[in-house]
Amino acid sequence: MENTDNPKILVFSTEKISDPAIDMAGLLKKHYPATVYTVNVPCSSAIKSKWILHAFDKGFDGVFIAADGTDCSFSDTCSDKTSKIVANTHELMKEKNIDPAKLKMAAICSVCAEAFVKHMKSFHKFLSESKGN
Amino acid sequence: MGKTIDIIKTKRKVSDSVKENMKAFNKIKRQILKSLETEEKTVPQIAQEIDLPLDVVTYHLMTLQKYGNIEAGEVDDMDEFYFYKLKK
Amino acid sequence: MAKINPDFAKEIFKYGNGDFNACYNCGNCTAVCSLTDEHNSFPRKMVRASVLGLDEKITTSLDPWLCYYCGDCATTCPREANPGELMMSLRRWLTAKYDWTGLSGLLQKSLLFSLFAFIITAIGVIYYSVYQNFNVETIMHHGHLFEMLSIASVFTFIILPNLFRMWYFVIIKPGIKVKFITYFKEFQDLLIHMFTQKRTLGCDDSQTRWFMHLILVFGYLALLFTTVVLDWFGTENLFIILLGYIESVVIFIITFIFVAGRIQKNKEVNKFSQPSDWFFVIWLFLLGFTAFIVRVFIDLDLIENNIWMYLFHLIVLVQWALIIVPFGKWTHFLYRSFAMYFDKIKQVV
Amino acid sequence: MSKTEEYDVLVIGGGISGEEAALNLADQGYKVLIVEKDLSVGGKMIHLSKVFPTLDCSACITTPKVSETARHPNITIYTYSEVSNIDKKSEYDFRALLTKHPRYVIEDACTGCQLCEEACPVTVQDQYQYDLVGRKAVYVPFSIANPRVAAIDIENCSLCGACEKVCPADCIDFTQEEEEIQIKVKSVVIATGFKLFDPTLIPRYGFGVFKNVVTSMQMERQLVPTRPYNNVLRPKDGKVPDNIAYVLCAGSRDETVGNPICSQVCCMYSIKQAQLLMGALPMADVTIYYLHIRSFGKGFNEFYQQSKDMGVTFIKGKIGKIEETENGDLKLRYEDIESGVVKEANHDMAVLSVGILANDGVSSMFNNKLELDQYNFVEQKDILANPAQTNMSGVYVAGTASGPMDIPDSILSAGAASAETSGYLRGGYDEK
Amino acid sequence: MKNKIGVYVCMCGSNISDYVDVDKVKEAAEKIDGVYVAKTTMFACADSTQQEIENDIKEQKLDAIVVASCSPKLHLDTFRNVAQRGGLNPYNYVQVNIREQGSWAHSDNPPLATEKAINLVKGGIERVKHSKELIPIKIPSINAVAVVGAGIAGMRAALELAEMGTTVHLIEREHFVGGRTSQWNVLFTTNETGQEVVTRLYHQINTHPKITLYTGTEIIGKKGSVGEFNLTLKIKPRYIKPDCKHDIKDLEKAIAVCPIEVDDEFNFNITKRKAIYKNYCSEFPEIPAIDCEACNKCGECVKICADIDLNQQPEEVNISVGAIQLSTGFNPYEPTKGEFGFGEIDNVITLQQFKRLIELNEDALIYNNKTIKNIAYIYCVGSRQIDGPNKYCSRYCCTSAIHTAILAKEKYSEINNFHFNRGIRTYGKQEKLYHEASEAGDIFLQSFEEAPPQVERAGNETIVKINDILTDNEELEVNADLVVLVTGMVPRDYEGIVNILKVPIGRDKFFNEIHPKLRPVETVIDGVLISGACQAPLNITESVKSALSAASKVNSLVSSGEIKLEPTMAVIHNDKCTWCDKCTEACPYDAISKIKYKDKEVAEVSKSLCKGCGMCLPVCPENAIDLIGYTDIEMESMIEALIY
Repeated sequence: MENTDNPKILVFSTEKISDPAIDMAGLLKKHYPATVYTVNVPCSSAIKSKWILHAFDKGFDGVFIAADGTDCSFSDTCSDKTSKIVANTHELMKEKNIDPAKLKMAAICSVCAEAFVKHMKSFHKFLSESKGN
Repeated sequence: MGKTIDIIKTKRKVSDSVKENMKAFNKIKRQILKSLETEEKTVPQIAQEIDLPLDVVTYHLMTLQKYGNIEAGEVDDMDEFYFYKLKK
Repeated sequence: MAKINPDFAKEIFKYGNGDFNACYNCGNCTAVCSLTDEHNSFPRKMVRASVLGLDEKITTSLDPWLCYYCGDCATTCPREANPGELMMSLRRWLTAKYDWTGLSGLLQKSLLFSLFAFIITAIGVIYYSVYQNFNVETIMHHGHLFEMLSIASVFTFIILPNLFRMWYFVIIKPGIKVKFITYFKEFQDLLIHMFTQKRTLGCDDSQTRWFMHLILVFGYLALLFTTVVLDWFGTENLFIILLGYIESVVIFIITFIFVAGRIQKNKEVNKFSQPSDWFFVIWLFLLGFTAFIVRVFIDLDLIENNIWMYLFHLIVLVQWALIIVPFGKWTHFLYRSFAMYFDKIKQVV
Repeated sequence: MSKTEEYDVLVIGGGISGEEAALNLADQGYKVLIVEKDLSVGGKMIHLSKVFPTLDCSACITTPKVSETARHPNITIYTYSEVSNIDKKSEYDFRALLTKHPRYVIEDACTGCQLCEEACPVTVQDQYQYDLVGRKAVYVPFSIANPRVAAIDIENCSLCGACEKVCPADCIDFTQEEEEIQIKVKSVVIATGFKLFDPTLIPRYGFGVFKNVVTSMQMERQLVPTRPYNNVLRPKDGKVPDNIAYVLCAGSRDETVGNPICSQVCCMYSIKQAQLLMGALPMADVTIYYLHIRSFGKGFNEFYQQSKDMGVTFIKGKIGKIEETENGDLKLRYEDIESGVVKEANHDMAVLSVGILANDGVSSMFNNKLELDQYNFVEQKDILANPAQTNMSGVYVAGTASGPMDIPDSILSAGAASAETSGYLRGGYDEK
Repeated sequence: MKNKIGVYVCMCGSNISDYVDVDKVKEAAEKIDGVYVAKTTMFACADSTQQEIENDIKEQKLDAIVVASCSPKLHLDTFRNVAQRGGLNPYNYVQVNIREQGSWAHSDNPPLATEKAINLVKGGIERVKHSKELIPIKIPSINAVAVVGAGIAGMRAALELAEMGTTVHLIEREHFVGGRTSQWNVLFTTNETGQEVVTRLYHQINTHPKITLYTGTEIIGKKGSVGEFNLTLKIKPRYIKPDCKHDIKDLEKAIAVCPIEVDDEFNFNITKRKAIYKNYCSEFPEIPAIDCEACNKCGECVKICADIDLNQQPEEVNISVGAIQLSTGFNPYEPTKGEFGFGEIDNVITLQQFKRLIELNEDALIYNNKTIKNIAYIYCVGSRQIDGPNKYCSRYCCTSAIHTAILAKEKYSEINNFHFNRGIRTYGKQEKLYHEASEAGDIFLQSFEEAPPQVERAGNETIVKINDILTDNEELEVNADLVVLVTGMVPRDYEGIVNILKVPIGRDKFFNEIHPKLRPVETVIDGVLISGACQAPLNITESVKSALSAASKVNSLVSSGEIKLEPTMAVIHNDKCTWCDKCTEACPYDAISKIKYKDKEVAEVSKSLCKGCGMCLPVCPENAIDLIGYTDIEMESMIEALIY
């Protein structure tokens, strides 16, 4: 059952903005790799680096943060804060010898189903290529 | 609790159409089930065998399916008709 | 490129009931019509052309003649736009259009003008008989001469040019190239349609209508032949006399049924009768009826003392020959047959 | 006759509009009685497959609303009951008489185990599957019915008593009789919904004669998970259809059948069904014969475009007549408006997209004092500013009782009815 | 740790089970430690299944449940209620989304969809194992609402809310109420004019003690959230004293003497108005206003009316409300220059301008000094665009154009109407109008969407050409004296309000509701509701319905005086906290403060201020902050479960 070549991606989505977009992708039957797993958080600037590292540690090949961007209903500082988290985590990943490119972030608005699918496809492709090497 | 059916029987009469309808249904039901005893069949095959109009067979067959007497199997080579079989 | 002319519809209203503006172009009428096929899809196209005022399209079209008004389109039209009645109106309009004299249009649009024409002809006949001192023999003799003369002249000066115009509109104007020989090859079609109207049979439930129509046509033509050629009123030949009686009875009975139908409005085709429709059936009825009575009077030797009977017949006859035949509904008989003929030719091309 | 029950609001009809209105009012603290004439609440919507334009499943939206309504402490529901008469005594005082039909099953005791159904020897057409299959004389209406309990169709019952013998809960009770209940309410919401056009009124479409001509509701049932057949099949011979035609405006926008108005939903539900059919039967062709596509609501036009992209064929032209060929296929005759030529097309199944008509008997409940419009829908007296207001103060209308509308519009209209009712009731309190 | 967990795998009819092998999912779930019951079900949300779960909880003494079904956005509350009815804490429940993010997203690959579903369910089980019993936060709510926009929807909502007992602040950006409705003359179905409807509503609003009307007012600031929004309003000066007692005639004279003329927006710029103005004579509020942008303060008007005060200054007012209802309405689509000759050919106008033109021209229809006979209406301008961004249908325009054409014909019997459309959409009872117009002789011409009609100038004439699909696609033309562009709806410029309230916007640029059927007037921002044409193109009746519907929801929300909120909030582990102050910087709500704990200083989170965004979490260098519901153990065990 376990398909080791098929990279697994963990997506952090946000309840009110990016998760509805991911739902919409399903609703519109826009397909993306089935090894994409989504975990919900209230806001993308609430993600701890610890969780991301944990995911890599346990075997995820890539982590994607579907950020609120400027749509965030909590604060307009969300984008900056999320970027900071990503930057910090990149540092920590380098320390652990994980390719920082395996952590990606992009703003996904509440109707950006198509954008999400595109991101997933290209990220998945990137990860399978790097896995092959 | 007593048998309330006896009470209503004193007040109501069963109409002839209900009786006839029941008889007809049970007859067709027996015919369809018998026809499927030997092998699984499609609606046109059953209809031809028991000599009944296609839509009558479809209606009764689907009713039998609904009540779990029979089930649908594979579709034929032309992807046109399903085979139906008795449900064990 | 065609210019839309919203005033055209108002012109068509003058030729019949005008609900057709309500059309929302669903095409139901064309689809339910049992006479339509891939080559001839009507009546919606004609409705559309009437709404938009594309009169070119109508003049060059044979569609109105191909319709026998079974009424299916009207009873099922979701907007109750009555396409069948429009086709009828267009036939009337086309009759006027083909007529080079312009009288047809005037007669059809204006009841007043029609009545005026009828009265003038009646006065003419009466004036003539006064002039002849009510001499039965002369009048009857001249009446017979008039029959022959009018047939010849109406045919030559009115009907033939009008048919020619029709041909010009439907074949030449649209630029259809027809080989000369084709006209001969398909000529039998013209005769078949003219005498049998077999196309009506394509309409649903109209066997009786077709049959009655057929009998009427033959009855009429036969009576025409019997009176004009065989000189029914003058002959002593028992066979001819009997023949004339039968023909005239057939005519007035069938037309009586037709009139009754128009009064009852029991069929879709009868719902919106125009004056020209009434004139046609009533005059045909009168023609048969008066001819019958005239011959009865002759046989009973009453005609001498009852010249008024013949005069009545003569008035009807003159009106028929000078008004209804060249300009009225009678022309449908020819235009329709020619339309079938031209349609066949077009399809062959 | 028993004592009079009192509520704040009587909601007539337990479909989506009635439920929405009732929930809104109950949430504001009013006591609401819903009277539903059918065996289950949920109205028409509960029988639909997926709904446009979001394509989420209808049951997934209705059933939670149904159970929320059923469980709400401020809401009482009488199913299988009818309002026979409403008399307005004065403002805030309506007296209504209800008739509660006997189910011959004790509602509270029935567990919906369906053993009685197994035992019943009678089979008649199942109205909840729109006659496509049979049901028994004793039956649970449908699997997601609420209440999910059995009822006996006494007209078709053979009085054999088999159900009573097998019932483990002893809940069959043939002694039940029609019950009359008097109620007193302060206000009434009419949410009686609509009825579907009966296509036998258009004989040239052959519905009822040609079995492969079905109504859109029958097709809808074929597309739901609790469908009558094991797949989408032709009712005539059980064949898998591969060329399906939709006949739009069947009974709408048609003066000759007495319904000149547009039913507002047929275009969209047909497009939706076409999309669902393409999912259920990937090889099938679907053709929609239309006059005008009315995809006017939020996201509707996009949905229409999507169906074109998926390969649904759209042909402008009303179907004039339908004929059956030997193998049960259908020949549809129409004028292809875009080419102006009359054409005939063969399809193996035709779906009549039937329209929405006003339900009967709405005004007679109010002793004919309630005004109807020219199409027999409830007249909206002040349609611009108070869209739920009828000609009787204190009586409001929700959903399709006032005219054709789709589900989102019905829900909004129910919201409006509840707001206007609430405003009216509030006025009553202020007076006291 | 929960160890008697119930797992329910929903087939969602066949939505899920068509692609995900639900039996496999159930079997996998059964094998996991702590799972006590695992079942599949046709519809988890159906009443009978809810009952079954409830019974399971009671009879089997379950301590947590997992439902694998659709998106939690649809049914989270449904099942939390089930849990509660069964006697569980509603937060010992996790919903796993195997439909939108499972069967539907991966219908192209059923085996992998099944594998993903299994892993997601595992994750859900791990998460629920560590779930805590939580109690929702209750916050007080002010029984007051701000209704933004005093068009028909806003006015109607305000009235109904006030009737239901809620205090209403009705906020209108313009100096006058009525919005678009006041610009329409005779309206379809009732034959009332828009101004009459507005007048009727205004009088009720004006006398209602619970409604405060603010005109010339915009929201410029917002603090707080549902239950208590503190809004800052900016009121533009009207330059006329509010208690103006002057005879209306004086004010009319003042208008007459004003030397400044600007385009009259009320008449869609087909006429001019003065800097001191009233749009129509019975407009409300009754006193005129001075357009501060146009006025040069020459003082002519002051000489006539002493109640005019050109020294008035903008005012700021603060109000507190429990909820906000937006009904900011629409703008007619503005055609681009050259679109069907607009702005280039002088007799091309919009439908809205035409409506005003009819109202202003009493006896004969004259435009640009020319008597109009032939009018060409071009439909779908700015809607159903092939190249442009507006893919949607504007819903009201077909009916509106036909209705206007009928009115025009009634008023000026000589005119001819030509409708160049793409398929008439007079849905519902509006079909009657279409019928009426056709019978009256209006001509309808239809084009393909890709081949719209052409408007050309030939000498002195304006020609409209179309390839009419109703006439064999033949090219037809009309010599039009007036071309009316039937322009659709676009949302009214709302940038300010969007920036302040963060209302979500859909792909059609209108405000977006949560779900068109389940929650059609609510937005993802708690306490902010939408209604009327700011949500989607709607006609008047439909706008009012949605306004009333929203009013009903608002009333249920704020009238009880208490709002329940999710207990999701940050908590500080005092032992770990070293008070570095980083979290206070990160918190956008000032919810974190310093307190003494034992012998050190630690941070503390205020329950009423924390919104549970979690922004403080990642900044803590000691990892001393957890978000309830998203604790490290919950998140990490779930992530771990997803991978195996």
